[in-house]
Amino acid sequence: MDYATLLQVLDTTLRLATPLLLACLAGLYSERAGIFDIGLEGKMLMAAMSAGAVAYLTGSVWLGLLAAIVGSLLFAAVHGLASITFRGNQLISGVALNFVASGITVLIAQSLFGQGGRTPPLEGAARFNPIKLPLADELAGVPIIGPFYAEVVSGHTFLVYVGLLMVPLSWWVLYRTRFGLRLRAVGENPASVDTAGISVVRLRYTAVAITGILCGLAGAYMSTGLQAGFGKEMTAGRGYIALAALIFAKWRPWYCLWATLLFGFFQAIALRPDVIENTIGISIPVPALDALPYILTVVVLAGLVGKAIPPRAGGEPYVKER
Amino acid sequence: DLGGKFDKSFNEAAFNGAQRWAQETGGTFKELEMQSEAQREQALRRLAESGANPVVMTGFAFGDVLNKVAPDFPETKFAIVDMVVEQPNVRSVVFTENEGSYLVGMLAAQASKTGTVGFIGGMDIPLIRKFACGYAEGVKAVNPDAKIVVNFTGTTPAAWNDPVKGAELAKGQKAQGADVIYAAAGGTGIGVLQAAADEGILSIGVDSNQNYLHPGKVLTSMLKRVDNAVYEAFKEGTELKTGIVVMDLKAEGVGYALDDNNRPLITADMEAAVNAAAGKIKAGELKVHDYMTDDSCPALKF
Amino acid sequence: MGGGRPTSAAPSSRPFAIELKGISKSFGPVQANKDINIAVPKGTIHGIIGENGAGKSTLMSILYGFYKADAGEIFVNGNLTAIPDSQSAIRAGIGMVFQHFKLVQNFTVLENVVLGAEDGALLRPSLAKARKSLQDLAQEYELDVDPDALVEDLSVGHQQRVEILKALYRQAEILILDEPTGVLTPAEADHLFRILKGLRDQGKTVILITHKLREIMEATDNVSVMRRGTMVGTVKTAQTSPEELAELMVGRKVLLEVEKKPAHPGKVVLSVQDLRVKDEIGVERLKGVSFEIRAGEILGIAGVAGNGQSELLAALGGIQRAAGTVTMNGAVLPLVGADANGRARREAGIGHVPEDRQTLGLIMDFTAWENVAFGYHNEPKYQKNSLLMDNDAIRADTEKKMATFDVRPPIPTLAAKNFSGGNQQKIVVAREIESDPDLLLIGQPTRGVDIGAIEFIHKQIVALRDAGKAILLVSVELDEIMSLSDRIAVMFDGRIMGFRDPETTNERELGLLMAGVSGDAA
Amino acid sequence: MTKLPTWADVVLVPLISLALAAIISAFVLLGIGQSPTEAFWVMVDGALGSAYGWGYTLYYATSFIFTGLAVTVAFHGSLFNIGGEGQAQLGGLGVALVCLALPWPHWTMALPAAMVGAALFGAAWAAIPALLQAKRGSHIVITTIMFNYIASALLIYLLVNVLRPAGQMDPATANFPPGTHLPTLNEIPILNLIFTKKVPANISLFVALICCWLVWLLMWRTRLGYEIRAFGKSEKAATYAGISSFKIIMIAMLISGALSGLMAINNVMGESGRLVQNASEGAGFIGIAVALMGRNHPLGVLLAAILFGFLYQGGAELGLWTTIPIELRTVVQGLVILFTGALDQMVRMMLGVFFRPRPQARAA
Ligand SMILES: Nc1ncnc2c1ncn2[C@@H]1O[C@H](COP(=O)(O)OP(=O)(O)OP(=O)(O)O)[C@@H](O)[C@H]1O
Ligand SMILES: Nc1ncnc2c1ncn2[C@@H]1O[C@H](COP(=O)(O)OP(=O)(O)OP(=O)(O)O)[C@@H](O)[C@H]1O
Ligand SMILES: [Mg+2]
Ligand SMILES: [Mg+2]
Repeated sequence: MDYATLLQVLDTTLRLATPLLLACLAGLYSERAGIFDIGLEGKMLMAAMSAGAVAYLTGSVWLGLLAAIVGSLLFAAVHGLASITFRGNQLISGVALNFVASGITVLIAQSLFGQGGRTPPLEGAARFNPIKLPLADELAGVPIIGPFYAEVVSGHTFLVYVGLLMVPLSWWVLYRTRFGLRLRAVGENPASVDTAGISVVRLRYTAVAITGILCGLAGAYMSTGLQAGFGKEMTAGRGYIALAALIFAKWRPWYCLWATLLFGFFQAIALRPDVIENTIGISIPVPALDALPYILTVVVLAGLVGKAIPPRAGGEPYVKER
Repeated sequence: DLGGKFDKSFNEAAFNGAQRWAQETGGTFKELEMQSEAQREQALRRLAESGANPVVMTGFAFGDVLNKVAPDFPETKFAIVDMVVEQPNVRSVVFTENEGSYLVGMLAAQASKTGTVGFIGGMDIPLIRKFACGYAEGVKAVNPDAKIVVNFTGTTPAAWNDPVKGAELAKGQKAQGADVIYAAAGGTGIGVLQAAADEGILSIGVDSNQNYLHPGKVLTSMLKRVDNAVYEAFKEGTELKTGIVVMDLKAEGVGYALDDNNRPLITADMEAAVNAAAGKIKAGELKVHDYMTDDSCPALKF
Repeated sequence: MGGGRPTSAAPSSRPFAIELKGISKSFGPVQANKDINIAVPKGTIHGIIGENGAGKSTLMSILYGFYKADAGEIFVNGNLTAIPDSQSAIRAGIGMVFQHFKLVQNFTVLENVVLGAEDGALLRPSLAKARKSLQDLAQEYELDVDPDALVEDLSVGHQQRVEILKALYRQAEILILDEPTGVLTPAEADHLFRILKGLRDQGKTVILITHKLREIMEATDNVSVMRRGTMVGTVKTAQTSPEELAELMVGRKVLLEVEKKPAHPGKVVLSVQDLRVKDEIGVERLKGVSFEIRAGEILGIAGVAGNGQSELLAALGGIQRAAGTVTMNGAVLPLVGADANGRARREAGIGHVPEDRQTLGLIMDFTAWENVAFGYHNEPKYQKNSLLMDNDAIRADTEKKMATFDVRPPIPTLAAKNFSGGNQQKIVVAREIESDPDLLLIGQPTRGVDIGAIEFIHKQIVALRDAGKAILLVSVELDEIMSLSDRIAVMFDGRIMGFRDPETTNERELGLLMAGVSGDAA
Repeated sequence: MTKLPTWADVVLVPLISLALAAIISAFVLLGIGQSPTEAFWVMVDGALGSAYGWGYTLYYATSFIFTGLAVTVAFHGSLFNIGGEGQAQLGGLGVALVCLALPWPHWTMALPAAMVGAALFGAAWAAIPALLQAKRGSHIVITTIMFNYIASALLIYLLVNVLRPAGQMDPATANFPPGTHLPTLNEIPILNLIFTKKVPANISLFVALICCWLVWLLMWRTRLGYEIRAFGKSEKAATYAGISSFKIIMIAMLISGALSGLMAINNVMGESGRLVQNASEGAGFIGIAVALMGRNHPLGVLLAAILFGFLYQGGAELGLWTTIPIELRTVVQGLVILFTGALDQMVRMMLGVFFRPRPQARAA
């Protein structure tokens, strides 16, 4: 594989890793607070549709982004209601909401645009356009680093950079702020938070809301950054891969970045079987490449890459009085 | 087919044909979209059951199912596009996509500045290789040294509807030097055309006229008049003549699109060269190889 | 430490730190607190005693805002104060150390202390400030712990210190401790009482919940007694006696003597040599235990909770992997591998009443009859044929057992969770005793069980012994050990400190052994 | 919270959950400018209005019984098997291999062999997640989801590269030999008086009914079922009773996988007569809803499967005769799962108000 191809693959990697990263960080907040969320997928889908539809109707991608966050928050609120207020089964709630999202996005898009559940293509200010980072052109001539900066780092859409910035931000929030301390505590032992005079319910709702916002960004990126419009089922299991990445990352922000970049890389090379064939000399069937992230997840879960210990109170509703 | 009615391409063409018939005659038609492979049979039976006649389906994937269903409804006439089904009450419509692709291939080679052009196919099946092969021959006819980069989006019907992958493949092909990319990939093509427009290179649409999607950035579209096939079938109604119908260049079943959107991109020289070739093909002087006849392609290695 | 201040000062002459009026609280059908009134004078140590389930923890949790009372009023320092949540309690100057600690295991001590009492949105300044004041508190009250240690690495005693530090860091003027000594050795308990007295001398108020009359007499100024959700009365410690308190607690004169004839030990039934157990994280919980039990004798194991008794029962019951040699009726029992399980032990003739009936001994969602078959579901008498179980036979058997053991209500189809604690215990005991084991392992047989049931269960145990069976009895209640056992072994820190004859030993001697101080084992 | 009487818990709660799901669905329809009443009648008429409709409803219900039972068995062992979809796909592979292996002379011989193939392949696909759960504590929910994706990739590879006959364009196996054709309801004497036209519901329906009965026997009449339920209620207590957690996790998941796999005799062998891509069409996921609705009891599963068969067939009819997109049925399914499985507590709380015992006068 020559350097240019490598850069091309890495460029794709970053693009494809971004929705995973945003969703993975979204899951991080929820699960760190003790609420399992299988419904990342559904929230992303809802957000992608809302963003695509509103951006098209208003011509403003920013309003689209807002709509994405609202749509995703709506689902987050139902999940919160089911798992925090009514102490229901968090897994089931997540699965159910994924079903609902999968159907309702098509229903809404179809009733708005009549294009088979797709939103019309977005143009100009209705979508996020690539941003050229400062000095990209000037540095392009510098050997090795220059092309890397110009091709891989520069030239992505706004939300890619937001995703990358969310990593240090999340680390800082989690480990350097009062809110982060409480969030981590409520996922480990909600009773400790409760007896310290902090409302478990409020804290968990806050976490679930942050999850909603980040899923909103992830979904908006899908339809207004990565693509120009919403298409049926366009998240294609990314919510689940993000969950797997979260486990891989052992619920830590920086590891989330590496894990999602790794999964993004797998998706990128799955798009380029020719590159793989040229590099390693054997042709790997495309379905095998497609399945690679999932196989990797199982390997990770099997503990072959070190045991991942989830937040201790994860998945359990907080019940004081039986 | 699974790409969906609004793929702006194959299925949309079929739908437009039906609609044209409905508008002209005031007739009504039922349309059904497949969600999965397993539904095809139920959908066909249900339509035939409800008294619909004729029943028109687009896509080779119906072939097997139709073979089963057609005998159960001898009174109903069926038409299938892109597949040959030998039943007494079935009309099979096939197109010479190789010829249309040859023409757009010539345009691509003439428009290309880098000498490298791309092809992005949907599902990797002989039918799509037929597109690719005709395209390659057209390209080579203009520029024997041209490089042709070929990718397929997948091996399942999902490949017809994966714009993300289409866009990424287009970007990858651009990195390999391609500056004109032909997308024969149903709904996936939307992503290809979008990416090409974003990256500032040219693209070629397929089936329907897709020039309008990105005016000035789509070089042309290879037209496959599925709409005509559907329209004809509906028009004939219950009197539908069965057997195999070949829609070739001569019958205006295939062609290339020229309209205001791409007018500035096609020079008079280009147009003249292509029209000359088209004339030869119609006259039988020029034979474009059909991949499906021998599963091989002289101009391209898969 | 300054000299203790005189306890004779009349409480009524000073304002009350806490006054509860008419507090009631129900959990579903269980009324845990009924119209409770209590007043705690400022600057005193106030004891609360009562049997298991009397409602002590519930009452204190209401005071701390953890539960909401159904009715009643709370006065703090004479002011009517609404305490809807713990935040309000903390603001009112109340701190609580729960029976089950509320610490985040994988946080450091510092993080646990700061949690909920941060100074601002950023963490670092808070942590720095807390580090400083922890140092001060440690000096003032003999409460040193490493601020950077992870809580999960600390001993229970140290974890308790963290809980106390948490309260003090929040400037609690009123400190509630719920059964703080249940998990402590006598020496640690003494240390704790010194700390509490120190706090009192600083003018703080302490509420201390305990079962142990000795501790009440030693450490408190006043004591309130609860029984079955009601407040029976409050007395000055100096003016009461353990006997009087016991009578208030239970509602009648307590007679914990068990009538039993002298034992006639026969052949050795169980022989344990150098038994060792490690827990999941590799800590050795049982460090080489050896003993024998003969037919027709009860061996009682005394000790502070958490010194290896549970692991001993679990290892013998086949629930826990162990190393060493155990022979039962001459045959060696496997201690690891697939054959070391509860079913194999039952087949070897070992019955097992586990310490924790709710999580081990019963399936709470199963019916009584399903629970009667639990562990014995492979018995031939419960099978219809080689494929199907004979549910009718199990139900019939259950009715019989319920009658013999006076389980109320005698309804085999009632779910286990719908029986009261005492009756749940009776179901387990009935199942294990009626299976006619050669050896009965029985842990905390009367925990949470009322007096009538205690007497009944004790009688059954003695009857089983008289029928020539061997019994291993584990209990934290020294009285129970003393009155039931034919021989007593005292455990401390995973070892047996010594064997004693109940006829010739006394609580003092056993207490020393339980604290690890001993003549013959050290 | 007030405890409800058993009958209310078993009958009233699911019914009210269902009603809530229906109400919300109606609002969704109103929201997208469609008529809920029209949708309802199209669904009822298309799914239940004719023997033809019933033929489809029962066909789908058959699949859902299998997957619903699969979820049920695992659920009793407190294992949340979301992998029914992948297991059903593999079951299809098993059926296809068996059916294509021999020129079967008659379905009575092919069916048992295909059932073995389906069950074995389905169970095998459940075995690895089960093993990982039992040995390493890897969360079965995530592993089974992953195995769904892996199954789909594996099947695509096999259908495209291995099992596809030369010259065929769509990824599918060859047609099974005629001797593997299972009698459909219109081909069974007596029943053919009702089902006069060709319907897809076939003899597998009766296999499914027998499986209901067998699962009931297993769970409530055998030692194994007793152990699975005990383990599911309390893993700790189960070890006390000498029930091996490894054994139970493995067996429960293998049975569950086998039941999911068995579904393939209905759709692959009974209906399409060849293995196509994504033959299970989400039935594995619907099994979750069916089991939840059916309160994890075979009888409940049977009723819920018929309900979902109705929803599925009715949904298909919506796609045919109205402009309501077929995705409505995904929404309805999701809502049913949400209300029965996750918001059941809310329904109970609502009902609790009516069942609250009268407050007794307390002596002051
Ligand atoms: N969270 C709860 N939910 C339901 N019931 C509870 C809860 N907590 C306590 N109870 C019940 O309330 C009653 C009183 O319990 P509480 O814990 O106050 O007793 P206690 O006096 O502290 O007993 P112990 O000495 O065993 O700690 C018991 O019957 C108990 O089962
Ligand atoms: N569904 C029910 N059906 C019948 N009785 C019930 C049901 N639920 C609870 N009970 C009864 O309510 C009472 C509540 O239990 P609780 O723990 O308060 O009993 P208790 O007085 O502490 O008895 P014990 O001293 O034996 O523990 C029990 O007598 C129990 O049998
Ligand atoms: Mg208590
Ligand atoms: Mg009780």
